[in-house]
Amino acid sequence: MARTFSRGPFNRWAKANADGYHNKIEPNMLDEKSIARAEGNIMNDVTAHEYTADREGSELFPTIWKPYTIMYPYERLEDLEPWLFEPGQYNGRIGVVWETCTACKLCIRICPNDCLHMSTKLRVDIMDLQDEDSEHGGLGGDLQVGGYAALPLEEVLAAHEVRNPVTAHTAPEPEYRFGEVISLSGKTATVRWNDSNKETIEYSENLLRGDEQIVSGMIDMGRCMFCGLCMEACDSTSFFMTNEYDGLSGYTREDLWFDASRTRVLISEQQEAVDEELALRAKKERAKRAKKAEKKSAKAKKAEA
Amino acid sequence: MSDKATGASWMVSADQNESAAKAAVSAINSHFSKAGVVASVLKHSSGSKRSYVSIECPPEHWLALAKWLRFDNGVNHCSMITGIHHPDGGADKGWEVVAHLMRMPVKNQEPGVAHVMRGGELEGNDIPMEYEVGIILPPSTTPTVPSVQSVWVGADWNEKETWDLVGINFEGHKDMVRVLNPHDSPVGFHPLQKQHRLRYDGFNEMYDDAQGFGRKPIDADKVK
Amino acid sequence: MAEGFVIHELIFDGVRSLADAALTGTPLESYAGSLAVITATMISCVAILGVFMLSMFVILWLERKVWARMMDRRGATMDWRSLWVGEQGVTAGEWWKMLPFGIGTPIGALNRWLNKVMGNESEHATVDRVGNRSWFGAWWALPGFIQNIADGMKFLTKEHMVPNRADKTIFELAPFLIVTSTVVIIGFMPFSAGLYAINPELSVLFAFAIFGIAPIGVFFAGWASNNKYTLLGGIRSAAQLTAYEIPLLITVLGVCVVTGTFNFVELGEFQHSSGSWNIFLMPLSAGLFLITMIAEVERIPFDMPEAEAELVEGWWTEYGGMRWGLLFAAEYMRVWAACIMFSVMFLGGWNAPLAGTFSAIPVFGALWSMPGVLWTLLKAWATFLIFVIARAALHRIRTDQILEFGWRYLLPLSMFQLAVAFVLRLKFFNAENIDSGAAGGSAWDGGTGFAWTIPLIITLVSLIVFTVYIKDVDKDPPGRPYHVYTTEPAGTHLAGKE
Amino acid sequence: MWITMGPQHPMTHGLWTLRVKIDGETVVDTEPELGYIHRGVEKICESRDFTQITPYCDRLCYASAMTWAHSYIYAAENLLEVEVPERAEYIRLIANEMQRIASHLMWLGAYTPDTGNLTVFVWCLRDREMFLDLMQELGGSRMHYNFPRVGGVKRDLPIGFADRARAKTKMFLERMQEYEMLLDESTIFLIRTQGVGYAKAEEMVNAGVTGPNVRAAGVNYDVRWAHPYSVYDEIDWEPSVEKQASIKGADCYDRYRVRMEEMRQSALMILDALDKIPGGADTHYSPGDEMILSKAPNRAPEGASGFHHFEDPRGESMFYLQGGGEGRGKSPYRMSIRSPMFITIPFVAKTMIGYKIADIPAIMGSFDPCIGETDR
Repeated sequence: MARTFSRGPFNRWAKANADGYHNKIEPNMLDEKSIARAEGNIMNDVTAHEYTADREGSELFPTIWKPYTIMYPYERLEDLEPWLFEPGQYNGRIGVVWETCTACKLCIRICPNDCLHMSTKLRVDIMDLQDEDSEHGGLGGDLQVGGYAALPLEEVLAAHEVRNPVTAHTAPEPEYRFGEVISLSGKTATVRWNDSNKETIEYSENLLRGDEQIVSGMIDMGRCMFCGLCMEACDSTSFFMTNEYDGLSGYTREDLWFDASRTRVLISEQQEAVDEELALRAKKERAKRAKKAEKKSAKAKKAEA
Repeated sequence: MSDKATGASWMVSADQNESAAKAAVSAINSHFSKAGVVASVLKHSSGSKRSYVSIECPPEHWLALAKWLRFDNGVNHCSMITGIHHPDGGADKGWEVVAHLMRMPVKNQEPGVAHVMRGGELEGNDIPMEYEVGIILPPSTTPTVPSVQSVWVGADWNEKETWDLVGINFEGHKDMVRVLNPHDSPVGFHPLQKQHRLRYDGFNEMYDDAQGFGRKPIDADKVK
Repeated sequence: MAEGFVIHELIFDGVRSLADAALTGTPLESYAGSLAVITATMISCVAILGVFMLSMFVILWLERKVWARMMDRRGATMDWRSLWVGEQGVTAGEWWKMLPFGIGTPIGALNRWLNKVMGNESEHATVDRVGNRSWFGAWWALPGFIQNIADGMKFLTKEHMVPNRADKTIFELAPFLIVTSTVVIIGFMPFSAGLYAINPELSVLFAFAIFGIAPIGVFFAGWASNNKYTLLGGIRSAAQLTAYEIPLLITVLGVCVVTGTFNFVELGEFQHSSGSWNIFLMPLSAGLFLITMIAEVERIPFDMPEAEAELVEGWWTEYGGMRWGLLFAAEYMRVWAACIMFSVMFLGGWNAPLAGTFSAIPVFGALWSMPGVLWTLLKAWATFLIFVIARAALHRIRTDQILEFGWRYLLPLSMFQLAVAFVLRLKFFNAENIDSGAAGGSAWDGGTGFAWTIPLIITLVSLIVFTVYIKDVDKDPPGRPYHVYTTEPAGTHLAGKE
Repeated sequence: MWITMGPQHPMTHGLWTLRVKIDGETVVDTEPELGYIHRGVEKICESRDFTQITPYCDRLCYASAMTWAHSYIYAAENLLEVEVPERAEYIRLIANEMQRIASHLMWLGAYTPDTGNLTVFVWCLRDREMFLDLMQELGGSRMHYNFPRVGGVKRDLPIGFADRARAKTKMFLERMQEYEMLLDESTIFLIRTQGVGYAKAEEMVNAGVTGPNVRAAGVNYDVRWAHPYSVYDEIDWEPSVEKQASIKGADCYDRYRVRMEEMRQSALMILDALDKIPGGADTHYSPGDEMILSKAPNRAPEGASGFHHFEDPRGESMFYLQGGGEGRGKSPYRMSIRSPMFITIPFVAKTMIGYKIADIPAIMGSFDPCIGETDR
């Protein structure tokens, strides 16, 4: 049968059909590295592979190219192209630093197919959990009437010193005793404790400020489409899309409801993000206190005048 | 961007586009002004801000206008025909049919020749142009417009889809069938009408009914 | 050449002497001869089947590897190492300890040694962590080799389903018809001058007669599955196999004419004693044989009966489990039988090339004159690579095109080749120079003393013609070939009313 | 005899049914059935605001998510009257052309198994992976990127993106010649694709078929120059066109050739845009910077409407948006999608009449069907 196409050198199509329209522009290589890559000269060097589409040689037969197939899960793409999997750039498993979440629920509002759900709980502000001598220590804000107060339970705290959260299989015991602040009078505060519903009078310096803070976010991974809008909506740095893309499967839909424990990003892993966030909050708090102080001074001046 | 061989620009320039739109509008107005057809030049409000022809057409003249556009004005491509339901649009606007047409300088080619058009060199009816035809229908349970299936073959399945989803009848359309909805959908069920809410609207997937058993679309028994 | 050890004779003599020793003086004495023949035949059948099956695993492995490599990917990843390397260093369990009487102890020792020499250290941290079972291992460990065994296990464990309203009897019969007719061919395959099950005088005719039974089974399968796709596939395969049986048989006839025998063993021996392989005498015939064989075994580009693009899996569609596995095995057995036939009929079979020259070299010569069965297998495996390359490089031909190609091109060419064979045998064959010594004869010297005169001329001429045809270019393409378009509108088409 | 190809069939490239009436091996009548994966995207988007719609538009077509999201975004910008910074336009152009290459590679990889060869399939997916990786750097996901935003893009070109993009694009330009060696040189591929599936340019345009399928028939009509919408007028490129083979129109081989030519043009566009991008391809502006994202209103007044013709890898796609929906205009009152394949598939089904059964996949595949966008 008739041969419709001429044969020629390697890019014979470009040469044989250069009829003034097709393929006038030969692919022109700009930099040497690309030329070498495209022509495959460096493929024999097993250390020079960059992309998944590369072919690889081997030490035994350097001239025989093997295809570079990544044998997941024994090999992973992160090893080859790590720049693809930076957390925050890659839309992976949703991870939240619950410690710094302010429950503004912007992420819930932006989620296209509402798969985010949150519930709040009484907690001690993380700023107060810092040591006094640390950078942002004790900036958690002071007690307010109608607000909540927390009394640290020393023995539980001591037990938590030795508790290993990674290996522990039981939920931690409550570390604080929460109650509503009825009235504040100088050094003391009247608190109605939630557990016993009795009112006692405590010294303010023993008390920490309690907040109604977000603790549990249920995320229906079965509905999540990993669009990353929640990550962008979060105006603090608490909401991440981590770079984990496996372990997101389950046998039932309930398996795909990720609660806080499965979406938690440990502070130790995201330390700098958390520090950033804490610095942000500390700045706000300092500004607030400075304003209050100057207001007070202004009031004092007015009193003098 | 211009052709390396001839130096002519590949792109249709804004002036060509503007003049072609003006010409098309004046032609339409001169032909159909008595029939109540109002054509005007509008501009895309972003990007390269090109002009397009926007036409307001009463439904009874739609077929005549379509034939004239197709056979006298070279509008050879029916891009999209869609319908909109305006339940609270007032006394005279219950439904709306929007047709997007395009004029393409496309000719049948003899074999072995590539017809390379350079946009900068096109003139007259060869200049590509976008048409947007809006047809306002009064409120009714059976909104009806004439079908242009006979004018553009491409309008066939567009009208099928519009009837299937919005429920606008195209009279004169042959073998009108459901294309996207199941064939056994209840008669008169057209999901894009506004009385149909989204399925599971206000339904808390996560806590009320996990596996989705026992869910009923809240518009199960609602038809037009 | 003198075959080193004639296994067939060994078996027969051994069994005969055993039978005589055992049966002398018993009432069965007069039957000793026939009993010995029966027993020896069964023994050699088992031996041949073993050689055939074991060597067939190699072609499955070759196909996986070479095909995948041409597609620029890794092939099957199940490795010998899968037996002992598991994730996190945990192996599949020390299964050898379950074996009774501690006979598994050496396996455990072997396992530990292999783990030591072929462990899973890797430059990737993650790979090192989990223990990369997909690692290819050392090249000599035949990576991916036991994938076929694993697949066979999978087929065995799958449920066997017969479609509702299918003709159950025929549906069950078809695979076994295909498989048995294929296995019988093996009996006629000589792996060497002395290694065959039976060697009738007309073994070529027998083999190809049985080769033609399988299409009937294919058509049975297509019809009995009660499925439109399988029906179409059965019809297609009936048409295709018929269209390609005839050129195949005529080609084989040409070979038999040149060699003057219908017997495989004599075919192989002749190519040595006459001094030239048949592929140099009849290159066109070799090409025709390969093409028609690819069509016979329904591989790409001629796998139209199970064209998975339009007919889901053709006549295989309804089969599952081990029935499908049997069909699969039968397909590859036919391929393997075709490869062995090619090596015996065209590549000199078990005869070492240039035996006279190379065997004289002291050490290398001993290696060169290794047992003929190895030469046969090497040549057959090399032949199979052609099948694999064709599968990787070519597309599927359409129905009308495949039939047109068969009837319009292959049949006349095979007829022409038959005429050429007659001319060769009658005019240029010099029977005096037949010599079955170590150096072979020179029956094709065409009067000159040089042994390869005729084969050289024919090969060169064929190469030149082939090159000219390949390089032939017409700059302005004429009308494109193979228009198939019925101008009748739908419904008014009259060929075959429904 | 009627045989039902689909909804689960190797030919369908998706989830639809082609009922074929055959007469021996000849196709006598065809009848397509669509709607198997109709998700009702238009209805869903009537209750989503303009930012939330973008990921849904990604999922319209699993083979070319980027172009569909951009198609919506341009229409939304017409509706909301947003100006886009030029650097964002360049980034969009690069992303769109990469998606075009990836989509055409997906097409070629799906087309060669239709004609019986698996090698090109694996090669195509191998090289498609390069561009999926590049777009993953931009969008963060491998297939559904959610990259464009109303008024710009989500993220600037990452550090080192330009070098990787150049190297991969050039590697791809070289490897395209391997495909052409394997396909254009294969007589079997030629006789399978040549002379089947004729379609004329004017018939196709009248029937609503656009894009490469029309350009294969000898007309280089392209929305990118007919209604310029991005910075295509500043990039060096040539609209691809293929000389049609017969007076009966363009056949499958022409459609194959024109897509190969489009891939080459797109690759050259990427290289050119990386050189011409304002601000330089190696600088990285933080997300939300006015260089890549301009302020956009999130509400559209009632009665306002915007539409935009867009050159999808499969033809001319279009979004028609009408403002004033739920939430006082936060969401469109009506979003209507023009899918090129929805109009093309019935045309192709009629094109197949008269050919053999084995031609059905060859013809259907050559028009590059994508059912995700067809059924919406």
